[in-house]
Amino acid sequence: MDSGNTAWLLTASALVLLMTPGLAFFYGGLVRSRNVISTIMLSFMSMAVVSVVWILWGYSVAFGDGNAWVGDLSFLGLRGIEPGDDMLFAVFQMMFAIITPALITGAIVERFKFTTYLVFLVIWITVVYAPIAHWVWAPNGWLFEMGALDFAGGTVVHINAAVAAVAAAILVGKRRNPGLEPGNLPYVVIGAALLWFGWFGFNAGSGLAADGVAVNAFLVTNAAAATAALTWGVLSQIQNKKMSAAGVATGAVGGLVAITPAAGAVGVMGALAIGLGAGVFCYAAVLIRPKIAVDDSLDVFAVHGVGGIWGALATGIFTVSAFAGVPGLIEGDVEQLGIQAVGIVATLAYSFIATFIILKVLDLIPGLGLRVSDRDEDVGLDVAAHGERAYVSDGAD
Amino acid sequence: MDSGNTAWLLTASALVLLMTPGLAFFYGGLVRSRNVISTIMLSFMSMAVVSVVWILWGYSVAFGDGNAWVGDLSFLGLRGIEPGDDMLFAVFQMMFAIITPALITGAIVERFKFTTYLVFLVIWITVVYAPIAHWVWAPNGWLFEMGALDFAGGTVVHINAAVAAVAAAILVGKRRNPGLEPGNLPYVVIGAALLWFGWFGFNAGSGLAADGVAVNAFLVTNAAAATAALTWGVLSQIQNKKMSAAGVATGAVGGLVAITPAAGAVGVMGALAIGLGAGVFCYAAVLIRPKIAVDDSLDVFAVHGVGGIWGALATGIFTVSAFAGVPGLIEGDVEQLGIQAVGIVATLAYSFIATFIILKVLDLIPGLGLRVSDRDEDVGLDVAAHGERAYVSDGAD
Amino acid sequence: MDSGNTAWLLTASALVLLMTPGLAFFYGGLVRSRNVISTIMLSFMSMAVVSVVWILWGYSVAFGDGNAWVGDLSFLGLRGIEPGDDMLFAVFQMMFAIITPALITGAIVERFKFTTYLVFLVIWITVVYAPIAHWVWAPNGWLFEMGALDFAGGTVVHINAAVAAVAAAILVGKRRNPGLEPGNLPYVVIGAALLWFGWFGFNAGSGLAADGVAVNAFLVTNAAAATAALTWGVLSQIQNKKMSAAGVATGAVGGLVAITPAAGAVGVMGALAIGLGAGVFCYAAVLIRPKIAVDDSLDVFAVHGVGGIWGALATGIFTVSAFAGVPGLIEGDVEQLGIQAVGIVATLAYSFIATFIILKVLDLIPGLGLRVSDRDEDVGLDVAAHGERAYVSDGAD
Amino acid sequence: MTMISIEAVVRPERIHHVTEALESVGCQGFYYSNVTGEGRQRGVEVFVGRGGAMASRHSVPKTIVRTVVVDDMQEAVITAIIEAARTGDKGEIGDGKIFVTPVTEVVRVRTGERGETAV
Amino acid sequence: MTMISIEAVVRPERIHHVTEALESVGCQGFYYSNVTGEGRQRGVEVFVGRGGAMASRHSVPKTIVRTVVVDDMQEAVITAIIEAARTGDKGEIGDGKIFVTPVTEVVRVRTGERGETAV
Amino acid sequence: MTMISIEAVVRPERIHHVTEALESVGCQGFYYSNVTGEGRQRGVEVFVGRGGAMASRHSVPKTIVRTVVVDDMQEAVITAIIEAARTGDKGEIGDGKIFVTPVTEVVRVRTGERGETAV
Ligand SMILES: Nc1ncnc2c1ncn2[C@@H]1O[C@H](COP(=O)(O)OP(=O)(O)O)[C@@H](O)[C@H]1O
Ligand SMILES: Nc1ncnc2c1ncn2[C@@H]1O[C@H](COP(=O)(O)OP(=O)(O)O)[C@@H](O)[C@H]1O
Ligand SMILES: Nc1ncnc2c1ncn2[C@@H]1O[C@H](COP(=O)(O)OP(=O)(O)O)[C@@H](O)[C@H]1O
Repeated sequence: MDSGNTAWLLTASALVLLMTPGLAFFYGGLVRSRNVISTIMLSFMSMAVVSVVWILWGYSVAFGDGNAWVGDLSFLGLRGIEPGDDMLFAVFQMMFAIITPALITGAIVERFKFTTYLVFLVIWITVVYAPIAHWVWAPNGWLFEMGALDFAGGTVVHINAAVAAVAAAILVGKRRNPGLEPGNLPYVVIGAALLWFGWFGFNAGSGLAADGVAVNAFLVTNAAAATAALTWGVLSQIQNKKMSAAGVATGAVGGLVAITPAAGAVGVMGALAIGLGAGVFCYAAVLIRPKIAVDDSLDVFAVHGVGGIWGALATGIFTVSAFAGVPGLIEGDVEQLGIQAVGIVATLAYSFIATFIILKVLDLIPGLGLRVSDRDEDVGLDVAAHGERAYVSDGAD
Repeated sequence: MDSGNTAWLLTASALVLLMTPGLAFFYGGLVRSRNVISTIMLSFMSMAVVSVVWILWGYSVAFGDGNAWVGDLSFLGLRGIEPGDDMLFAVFQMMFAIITPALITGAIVERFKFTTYLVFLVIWITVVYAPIAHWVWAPNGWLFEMGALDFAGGTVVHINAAVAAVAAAILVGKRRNPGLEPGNLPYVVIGAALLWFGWFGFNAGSGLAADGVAVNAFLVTNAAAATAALTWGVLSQIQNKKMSAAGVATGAVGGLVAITPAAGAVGVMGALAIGLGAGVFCYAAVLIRPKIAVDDSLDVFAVHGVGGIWGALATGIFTVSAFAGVPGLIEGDVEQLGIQAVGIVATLAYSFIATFIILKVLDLIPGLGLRVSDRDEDVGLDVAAHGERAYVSDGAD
Repeated sequence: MDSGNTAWLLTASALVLLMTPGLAFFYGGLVRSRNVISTIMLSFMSMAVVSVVWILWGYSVAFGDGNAWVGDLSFLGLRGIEPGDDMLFAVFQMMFAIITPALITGAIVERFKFTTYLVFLVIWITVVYAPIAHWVWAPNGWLFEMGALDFAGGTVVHINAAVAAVAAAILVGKRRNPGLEPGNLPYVVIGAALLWFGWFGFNAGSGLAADGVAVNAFLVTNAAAATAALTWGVLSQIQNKKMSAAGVATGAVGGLVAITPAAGAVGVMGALAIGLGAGVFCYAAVLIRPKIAVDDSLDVFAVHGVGGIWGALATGIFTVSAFAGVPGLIEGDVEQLGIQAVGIVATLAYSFIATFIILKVLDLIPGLGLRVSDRDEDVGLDVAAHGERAYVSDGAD
Repeated sequence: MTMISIEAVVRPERIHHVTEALESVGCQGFYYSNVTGEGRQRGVEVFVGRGGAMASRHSVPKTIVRTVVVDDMQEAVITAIIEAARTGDKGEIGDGKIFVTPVTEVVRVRTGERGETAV
Repeated sequence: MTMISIEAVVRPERIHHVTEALESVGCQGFYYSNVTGEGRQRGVEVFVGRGGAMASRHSVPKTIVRTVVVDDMQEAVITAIIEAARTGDKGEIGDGKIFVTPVTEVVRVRTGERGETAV
Repeated sequence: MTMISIEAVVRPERIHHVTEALESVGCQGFYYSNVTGEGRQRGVEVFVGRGGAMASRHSVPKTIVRTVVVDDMQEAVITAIIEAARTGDKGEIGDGKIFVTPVTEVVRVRTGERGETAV
């Protein structure tokens, strides 16, 4: 083990872990105030549940030898993973597994049944996340072998979570009383800030070393986040004569999503282009979403799906041989773009279908079910599911 | 100095420093809203006061050569500590000294006199914390020589703070009007998240290198936190049909406490067991506490005491020769468990008695005293002791 | 590239980036609640705008070869900066460029026109920040060649921002209805905590290596922050019989500001002295400010100006040959103090005049202008400029 | 014709139904605010402290809504509020109360108009 | 028998005493809410801005509590509130006020009951 | 002499003007509180959700202020409030309303004084 690389990967792992509470506040700030605790808990519990699943079998299903489609059970309980680079990799990857299902929850806030969600977490990590991670990142995964580029998880994390979010939103149905405005905008901003901060670990850690690749990934990550935030802000100002803070924060996240698969493959100019695209496409998607019948409440698909797909394609466009070893469209080669498209389609299809089936089954199991009662939804899930109120400041505080 | 180790220890020091504001918000969110600032300040001022004390004489009392019981004054003002590994160690250790008395404050919120607390900080670090740190971590400390295992401060930090908290709660007496529910639950969660994040520095930094020990410590830290959070959540759901966010956050902290002494000595399966135990024992302790006459308001002993004792014993149970060089109970050796028990009892006894005497004396000194007036307590300490209100949003904002 | 140094610089860059959201909350908590979003956005948008400017031309203007006064355009778009130490330097420096104009915004909150501010950002970074950075940090900068010591940006960042803040406050005029108390004090504290945390990257990263210099810088940073916070708290307690949390947080920031130029040049005793001075001087300045006609609303000059000037002079006083290679006043040499004074005066003069001219021009351009309408100011900029409310918790939430 | 103030204490989750009902029955204006109420509904179960145990909280969040109308709208407004605020067909404990009080004068700030036309 | 509304402005830290007193005197229901008040009490000293200096804040946090009762409970309720809200034996400036206003109708949302039985 | 309660719904940004006006006209005390109001002012444009689009929010933040005074101060108080609360010379929709209601008794908690002297 090189101590410098180890130092960076430990740091990066901590940074990625922090993204999940960041997401909890980002989402928590967007819902109405009677659901802020329940929304935060959807993310926070992923830290608790997925960590355990990952250690017990998740890592093995994802990175065990297995075949082109799925790992095997050789690393159950992290058996045989010595405290060295392998264990560090398992730890770093654990943080990715934690945040991915947390991303989904943006689509189901304010009405999904909490206990069912916990069961869903266990199954989804096992049946959806781990296999797709295997496809893309395991040396014998079929997408890896095909040459799909996904430096830090554009398909595995973002497209995957986004399309699962759509499946979940369809099955759980619309909210009865969606709030008009975000309930706590400072939470949205601090959440976005923690995501931005943590994303440096996410992307610049994904090269597994403290080297030039990491430095470039760090730079392009910041560049894309900034550009997308700025783009969104400008579009918002032009269209509405006001600049939404929630919009700028969302733009930043969209840019971070889009640069994720590309962070090891593009230069800083490519990053600006990717950020610009992310700002425009995610903005448009968020505008269109309310016109669609599916209540993807916090626009998971509009940001992580659209941003993720754009990023995966953009990786095929802007990748430069000097970085990723393969030429992209701007170097005149269309092949990589095609490979990227295969990765996108496969992830979209598998994740949507598998998630749909899992939730359909959970809906039918007595005692589970996807949706809270109308009464609980009206009262708000903070009290109904968690027995708590976010802020208590009346005379009885 | 190895640059990689230095990089990690610098990072770890920053992470541990961040735990104190994390704790400030964790505690601040648990009190009623008229005391949130005063509660935050109890922790925050530890950063100010203890840093100075540590530099001037605290480090020397703890890590000066001295004898088996206490250091000497050879490093006063960090004299002779060159900017290298020694200074890095002094910095890293400073962050531990900062958070330990801050932990105590959970027992005395909403009624302790702030100025007296500042004096207490100075004395307690000198008379209680530094000696115990010397016993356990100085090469000639008597517990160190006896072979007590305390990787990152289960006894020095947690048991120590917890029993001091009990002494303080006894002497300051019960609150007049304890609130029913936490005043700001999102603060509790963000506090817990920052603690979890910072704890990677706390535990994975305690090996003082970016190596396999650090990687293992990082993994087991996350594993125990997650398991304990999950355990608490499940117990809470079973007993009350609702899953308390404050409970899950507390469970995570309990797991982090319990793994602290063990982080360099156990494997990931041991960590799951330790986390499970922490979840169960801390949950039970928090349930029992209200039945006890001592108003340890925010359950410092139930979490840091019970979790710390369990962790210290569990270190004797689950330690594996491969990591710590000594066998634990699971490897058939009962001796380490006995040594751990000695460390626990010595810390409990010394810290309780010494803290009790310090506070008793402070109570008698004219102009000091432990408790605010009834009127100040009723009005809330934010206004009474700090001249401030946490949130101002009436027409006059 | 040394992997350990790289690991630390990546971490430090992330830490410095986090300071800007930290500042956003620090400032956001100090304004009245109808302007919290707009205040946060002033800082947050600096991340978006300055990142892009820095990549496109800012870095080149600051660190391109050029002459003694300004860089050239050789690094436009970071052309020719390979993913190695140079790129890492560009990234690290980018974070400094981001936070500097954000600091200015404390003087113009609650009434400055947001769109004009965005234009101002672009111009100010180019015309004011980049040249001053060149003077001080480029190997051929005139202040660098003169031997001015500014380890981490006392002049470039703090004095520069502070005097620009005064110019901006003069031109934009006073607030119509300044609030009496901070609107959200916990935000002030969490902001200060994130600043403190991030400042470890700011200062201990500025030696560009994970070595003894970094360790010393880390230690003195913490020492000065703690001492200044404590000093402020004690002064506040003596004068008012209450200890202001906003004051203690401000004290910490003042100490961090003051140690910034000195972090690579002084020992821990010097740091305590610098922190003490920062506490006293900034406290006095904040007391005096309301008596001055300029509405530097959040005391940018009182903290960053006074603290920065004190720090720059203190560097000339307390620098020890062992660290910085040059003797300070305490080693009997007055020369360095004189050089420091030149740096201060040059920065004060240039930044004030240039900022004044820039804003004067922006004020005259039709469609821009510095100040919002009276109506918008009364209603609050959150709704007027951003179409958002920070907290929504009425029945319509 | 005299004017009256009609104030209702309702469940927070019903406030939208109530305001819609008020609009549809022709109320010119109203305002609402969150309060804490105690009545026959003996509170809700909430977690205390660190979430080890639950306790019953006597007081519950309620929303008050107030509208000033002319006398002869009293019955229409009351009926509208009842329909919008009641839980289910039979109602549940905690559904709230309506209080009617006399108003002797109403002034529109903008125009200075008085009485009925100002309502 | 007519009905009245009794509203009291009290110190926030006394609200629990007041609500207990109301319960013990037989009030069927009430609600309370935080407000900002100004009266003879000339405010509190608070830190301004970054905490360099203090200023006197005219307005102070108060809590209002309101209960609607039948006429003949007026004196009992007033006495109960005074006892619970007063600071010490002699009271202090800022202890608050009680306002009694007529109520012409009370309706229970749940049942539609009117008048006294609905209180 | 009888006592009355004067309650005004005003724009939050005018509350300071209003409280100053009340003081200058000789009001002994008052309190105010933030509420959400709906009237002729058809709301404000706000961003919804993640800030892609704006929607009109019917309800707008308002502040209510209430003071209890003796009868013969009615006109002075109303005039003072109108002047302080009105936007510009002509006023704008949303400037608010004033409601006057009878008060039958006032009690000062501190002293137990009743009626006019307690106001
Ligand atoms: N006499 C009263 N005066 C003021 N508020 C009341 C009164 N009675 C009830 N309320 C308010 O109405 C709410 C609902 O009353 P409750 O007695 O629970 O309902 P119900 O009449 O349906 O049994 C209470 O929480 C309280 O805030
Ligand atoms: N005439 C009034 N109308 C409305 N509220 C009042 C009136 N007088 C006092 N109050 C309220 O009661 C609170 C206490 O009044 P204050 O004059 O300070 O107490 P005291 O009557 O004991 O001297 C004030 O803060 C104010 O909110
Ligand atoms: N009849 C009413 N009863 C209660 N509140 C009212 C009434 N009419 C108006 N209001 C309050 O006054 C505010 C201003 O009223 P609005 O109709 O917008 O102003 P204007 O009278 O100037 O047109 C509203 O938001 C509402 O809260």
